[in-house]
Amino acid sequence: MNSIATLLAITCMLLLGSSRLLVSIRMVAFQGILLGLLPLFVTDHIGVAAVLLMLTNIGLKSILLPWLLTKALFESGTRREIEPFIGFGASILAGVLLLAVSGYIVNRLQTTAQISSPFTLIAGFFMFFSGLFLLITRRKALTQTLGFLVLENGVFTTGLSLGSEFSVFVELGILLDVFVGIFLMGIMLFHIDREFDHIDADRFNELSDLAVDVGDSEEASE
Amino acid sequence: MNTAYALIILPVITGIISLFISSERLRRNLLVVVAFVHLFMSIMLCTGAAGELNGSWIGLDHLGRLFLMIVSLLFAGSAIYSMEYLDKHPHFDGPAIAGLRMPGNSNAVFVACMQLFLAAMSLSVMSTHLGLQWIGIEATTLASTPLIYYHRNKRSLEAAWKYMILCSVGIALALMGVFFLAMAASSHVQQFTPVGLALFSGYLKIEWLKVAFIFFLVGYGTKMGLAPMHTWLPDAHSEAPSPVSAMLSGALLNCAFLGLLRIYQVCAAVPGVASFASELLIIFGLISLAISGVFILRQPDYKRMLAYSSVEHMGILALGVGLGGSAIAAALLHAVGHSLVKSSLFLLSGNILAVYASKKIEDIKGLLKTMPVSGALWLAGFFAITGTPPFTTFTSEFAIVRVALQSHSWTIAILYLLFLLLVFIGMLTAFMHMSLGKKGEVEVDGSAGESFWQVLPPVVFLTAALFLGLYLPDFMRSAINGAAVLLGGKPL
Amino acid sequence: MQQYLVALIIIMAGGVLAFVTRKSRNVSTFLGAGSAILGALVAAWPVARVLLGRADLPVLMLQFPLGEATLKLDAISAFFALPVLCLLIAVSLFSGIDAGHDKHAYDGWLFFNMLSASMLLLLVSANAVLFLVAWELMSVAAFFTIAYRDEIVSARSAGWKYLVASHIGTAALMLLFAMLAAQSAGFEFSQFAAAQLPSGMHSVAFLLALFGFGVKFGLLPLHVWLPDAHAFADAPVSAVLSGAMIKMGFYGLLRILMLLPAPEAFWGWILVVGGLLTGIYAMAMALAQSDLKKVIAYSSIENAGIIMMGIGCSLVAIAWKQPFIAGIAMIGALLHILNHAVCKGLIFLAAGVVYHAMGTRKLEMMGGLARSMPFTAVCFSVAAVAISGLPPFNSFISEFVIFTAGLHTATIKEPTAVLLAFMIMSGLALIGGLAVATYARTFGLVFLGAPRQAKRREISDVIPALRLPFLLLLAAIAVLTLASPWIIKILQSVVLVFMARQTEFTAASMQIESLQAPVVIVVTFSLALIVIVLAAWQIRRRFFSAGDRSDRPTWDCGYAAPDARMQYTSSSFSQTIVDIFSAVVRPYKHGEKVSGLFPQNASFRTDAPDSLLRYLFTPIFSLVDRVLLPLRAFQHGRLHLYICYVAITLLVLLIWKVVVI
Amino acid sequence: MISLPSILICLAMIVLAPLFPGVINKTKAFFAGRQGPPLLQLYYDIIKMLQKTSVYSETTTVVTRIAPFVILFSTLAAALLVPVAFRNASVSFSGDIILLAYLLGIGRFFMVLAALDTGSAFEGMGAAREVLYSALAEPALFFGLLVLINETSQTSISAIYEKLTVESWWQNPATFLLVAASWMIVLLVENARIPIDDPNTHLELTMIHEVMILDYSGKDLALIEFAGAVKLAIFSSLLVGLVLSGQELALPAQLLVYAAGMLLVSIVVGIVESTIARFRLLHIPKFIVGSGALAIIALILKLSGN
Repeated sequence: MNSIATLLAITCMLLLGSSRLLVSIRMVAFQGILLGLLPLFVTDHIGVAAVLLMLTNIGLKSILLPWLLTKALFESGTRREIEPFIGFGASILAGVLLLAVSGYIVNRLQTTAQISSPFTLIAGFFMFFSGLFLLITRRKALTQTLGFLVLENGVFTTGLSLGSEFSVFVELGILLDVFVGIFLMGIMLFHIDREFDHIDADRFNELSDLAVDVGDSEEASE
Repeated sequence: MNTAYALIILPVITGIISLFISSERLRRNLLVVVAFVHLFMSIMLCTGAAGELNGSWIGLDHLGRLFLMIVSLLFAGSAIYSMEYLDKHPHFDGPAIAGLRMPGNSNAVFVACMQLFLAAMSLSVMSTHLGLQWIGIEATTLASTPLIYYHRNKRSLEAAWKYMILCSVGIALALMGVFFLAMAASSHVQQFTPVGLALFSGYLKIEWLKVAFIFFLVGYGTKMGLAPMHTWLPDAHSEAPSPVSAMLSGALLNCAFLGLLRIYQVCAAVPGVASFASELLIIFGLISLAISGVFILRQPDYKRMLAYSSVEHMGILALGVGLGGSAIAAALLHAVGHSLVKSSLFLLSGNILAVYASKKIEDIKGLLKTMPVSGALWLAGFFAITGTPPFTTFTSEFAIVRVALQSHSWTIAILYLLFLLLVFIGMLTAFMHMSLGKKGEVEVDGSAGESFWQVLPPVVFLTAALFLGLYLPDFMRSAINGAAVLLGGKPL
Repeated sequence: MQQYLVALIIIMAGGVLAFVTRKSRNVSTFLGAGSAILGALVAAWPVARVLLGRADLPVLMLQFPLGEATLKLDAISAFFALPVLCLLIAVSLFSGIDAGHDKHAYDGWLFFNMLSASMLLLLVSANAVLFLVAWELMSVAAFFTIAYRDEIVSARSAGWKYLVASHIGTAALMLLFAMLAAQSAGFEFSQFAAAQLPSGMHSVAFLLALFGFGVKFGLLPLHVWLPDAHAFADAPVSAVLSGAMIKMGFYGLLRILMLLPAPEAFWGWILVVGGLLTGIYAMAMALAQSDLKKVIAYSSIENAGIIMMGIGCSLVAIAWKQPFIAGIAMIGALLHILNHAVCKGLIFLAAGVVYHAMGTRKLEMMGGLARSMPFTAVCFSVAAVAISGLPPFNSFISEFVIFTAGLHTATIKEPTAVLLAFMIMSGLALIGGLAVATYARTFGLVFLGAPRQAKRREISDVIPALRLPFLLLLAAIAVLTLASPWIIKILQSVVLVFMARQTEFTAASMQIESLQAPVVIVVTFSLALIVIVLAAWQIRRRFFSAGDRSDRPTWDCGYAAPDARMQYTSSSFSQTIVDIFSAVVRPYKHGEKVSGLFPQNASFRTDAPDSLLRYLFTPIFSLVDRVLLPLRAFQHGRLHLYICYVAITLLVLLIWKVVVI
Repeated sequence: MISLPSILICLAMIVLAPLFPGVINKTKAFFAGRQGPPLLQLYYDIIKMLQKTSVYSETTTVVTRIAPFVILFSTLAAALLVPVAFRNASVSFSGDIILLAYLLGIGRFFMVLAALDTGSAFEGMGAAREVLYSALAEPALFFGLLVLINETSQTSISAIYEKLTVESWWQNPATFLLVAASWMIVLLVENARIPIDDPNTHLELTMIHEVMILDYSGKDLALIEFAGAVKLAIFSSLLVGLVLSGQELALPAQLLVYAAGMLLVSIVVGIVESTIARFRLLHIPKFIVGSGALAIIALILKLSGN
């Protein structure tokens, strides 16, 4: 299962490094599959519920969502992430740094409590961080969606590796929420593309409080 | 018990149904009917007519009661209001929207999402299991995003996108927090509920609990609109249709607040962590107050101003809870008062927007002359929201100052009053400019925004706020005090 | 007590009904004014009984969200109810009748009655929460009465200024009451009195109270809202604001002092010095004003200054264990509160009549009104003489009492005592002298001389019915003058109630009798002066006026064609004095210098905005503005950075709270 | 409280009041080496004017008519409050001097109103100056009073003078000299004498008191002039009471000393008027404030004394 964790980490690295959106989507899809498989390794006893969970997970995260996003991608006609706030090389370096940080954190945590699978936990943290990183540094709304998905995966992985498992009911609910969230984002991508005919999230700044009218100030300073 | 489930299931079903209803009229009536059925049932629940319930999944303690009542009541108000609101096609500001008519189905989406929204909020309020609560709160985000995007224009889309992303990220953090909490809870803990955790507070791992609390604070804090994570709030509240803004500000923020309270409930039970949590809450409360003060001063857009005032009041809530003691009860009372007043203000802003077709404060003059009822309510709402006696907001704010001084933290009290003053001056300037004065050069007919159904909810809410300021009914007193005790505070 | 509450309800209900029926002007006027008068009369009975010590009314409890609230009418409350009721009757009568025949008259009954009712409620509330509720109701109602003519920008900005100022004050009061409540079991005043504050806290409490209430009674520099508010509000409103609402500030201060233990000496000193500065500053400003109602408004501040000096002197005397001085100083202050209320009501109503007749408040445009409106002129002159603290009218008596306190302080062979006496006497003398100048100027320029502008319309005196309220107030002045020895006796009991907690003074130790005798003589002199002068004048008119003629122009040193516009104007009259105070009063001078043998026709006008507003508050506000504006960049609309905020917050918290543990 | 003999003496003082301006003029004439007007000139004027009819300006109102009486009677009432001939004043009580000052004040108030009533530029000018100077002079009077009160710990002017003895002068002469000086200045100010004001200049622009009554004539003018004389007498006898002390003398001796004192004051005023030139208007306020300063110095001396 450590191999899975490693793979997860590598996908994140590639995500950070890749400029082509299609590749990124594929990566995320692949992550979905890995994530679906992960529970089987974490929990020793595999019930029907677990399998069910796994199937839905894979189904949603690695088939449905990627398909939707790809569609949105082609709709918008953008192929690659152009000049992110932090370049790809730098991003990979940052990724390495984040990996180190996650490692450090897990190291500290181990002092307070025994952790079933520290390696996965590291991967989880790393995915979490790199998701945040993508959200912050990438211009395209699509990439942000991906970033969010990675973030969620990270949280999920962390949850798994902390061994904090709730009943299937809750797990399913969480999964559903995430799915619908991403789905909505996908839908909105279409709308964004239609309204703005671009999907550059950083060009959304019509709503801000930079503009101030000086009208009232007279009354105030009277 | 079944009533409780019904509260959640019913809106979901009707919501999905209303997607497929072709008749506009029927759909809206359904909305109102559902709203009132929901209100009726929740009253039954809260008065205990439907029996006490404290399951490990769904339950209703004093906190839940309080917030469920708020949600249900506000929803009923907004539902009534939206009946007419959906009829109007207010031509909105900005060229992007000129001559835009909403596609017919958007109303269906609106109605459906409203009901799903209600369901989600009810879930988040009534779920005792923290994971379940997380699901509920995330669901509220999902259900409300289409509502914010109701107007189908650039601005609303941008607002919706920001809302979606930021809140999702926040919520993800909260989920992280849930996992950490689960980690903190050792195997002794049978049920993953605040009470269950508090029972075994001795066994909780303090380190993990603290980390969990931080994640909850940042996560649910984002959703609740605590500065500096509040940035989505003004956009969403100002772009959403008014009944939705009312719900967002009046009910949704409270749901997120409740999420925070639940973890605080756990922390309060653990000696070392309680002070830690309180400190953080106080800090964030003060930051929110300061930020809102900065942005309310010279704010050109009145809906944004109201949004920032929501940030301010969330700050007050956090501060009150952080101060502990009877301030917790005061904060809860304040939550009620704020919901009533703020929702009515947002509804009124809808009326104004419908008449003046502008969100700019400077475009609006002489409300009292053009639309007497709304204008008067608008001013009354101003005095209520700034905590002027005898409105209930004053009672809570005053009680909070008292507690602050009881714990000899003069700096907190003085800063608190200073920021309130800042907010007051900012809002006063705006509200005076809007309400008083001549009609203004643009000729408008106020009757457009003055229909009975659009004035009724604000009237009711503001009257309630006034009444609560003068007299606190026993069931509310008991609910608030009970909730306060749950959170380790003293009764009012 | 119930009766008192009934009065409140009557007034409030009347206001609401008047608002409901505002479509039909007469009905609403009748309801509003009628209810106000009726309520005042109903409330007068319990007030009188308490004041005369006939009855100790039972307290009344009210259920509040923060515990029970007590309603209690004690001597202090009853005393402060007097100006309110007196003005309420006269003013409602005035504006009721006025609104009857003049459709421009004030008719905002809802807020007028709300203002009155809330003041009466304030007086009986013995609970912090209830007190604040009443206080804010009063402030808000006052705001609406001030901004009643809200289509006028200046009225709006006056309202804005007022509400901001009053809210700042309220913030201080919230802090004060919260502090007291924090130390005691609940929000009841009785509990406050029982509470044990740390010693330093008392002074903090006093200072907070001084600040909070000072905003209302116009303590320098918190008075800045006052001139505009009084100037731009309608005359009846200004009468009530200046006559009654300002006094509520003093009531609050005294009430708080009653809750605290024996005052420190320096509290009194602060009040004395503050009063001195306030009074002199206000008079200097008043002389520079060219707006009739602003002059009167500033004179309100000046009188507040005198009252402050009285109270301050009394506090110092309490600290020095000087029962007699403490007693008479406080009596003088209270008496002055009453006198000023009545005179201010009268003069504001008269000013309102003038304003309505002339259509302007500019002194420069008035003159010679005594011919066209003799009755108003008489009322105004009486009020003017009274307010400037001259015999033979009531305000002189109260000032005389405070003076006496000063004299007696001087007999103490202590440098500090002499200093106190010095401040009080020089202050009263200087303020009095300036007041004489102010009111001589005002009355002279408005009513005397020749009209300064060509008559735009036919100016007529008040209609006969409208004389009634004026006569009422004149009667009140007469009563306050003649009955003052007796009133002083009553006030002594009030003062004893006030000092009951802090001191062990008794009526015996206060020996007020030694004050009464002089007052009797003063009253006699005043009465005699009035009678003799009038008699002599009549005799002269009847028997010795043969051959008198009044058909010649004023002697203008040989100048052939004197003209009304050559008269001394208000600004030129006050210039000599204003120049002395040029340090504080900075009038704007617009206009070009006249030069050359045959100068072109030049224009000149001055106006004096409040210096403290100009040089203190405006800079502060704009500074805050300038500091805060850049911070708005925080909300720049870039989603990435918003997420960054969240991430950073999270990291900071984790590092601060977890890693560093 | 009320003493009949003092009333009689007071009446005498009032009747003789017009004499003192005569004395002043004689003194000035002496210094100018002229013969000067007769001693009783003011009496002649008053009597003559009383027989004449009055002419009022057409702009004037009843204020002009009534003002002379207010001025006269308030001054007379004030006269009842001053100690005469080292005895208690006709009416004496705690704080009587306050009433005295304010009675003069009401008179001044009406004179100013009367001036404004004529609507003339000059009289308004005079009025403006009058109110300013008196507003400044009144505190100076009270400062001196404070010294005396603190010395004698009495609050009625009569009682103060009763306690005030030669010994107290000897104890701290500087103090009392300063007070006397400051009151002297107050006297000059209140009675519109040189160097403050020039009763008989020709240029209305420079006048203060005289210009205010420019439009008065006949009987009214007579009353005002008389009131002016009485006012002078009042202040003189205040000074006399302060400087000389004859409480222990017998009544005739008291009367003699008192009369001498009054004459002396008038002569001093005359000397001042004939030696000092009239100040420029700008300097007058400083001068008056200076008189207050003298009293304050006296006060400080006094306090450092005990």
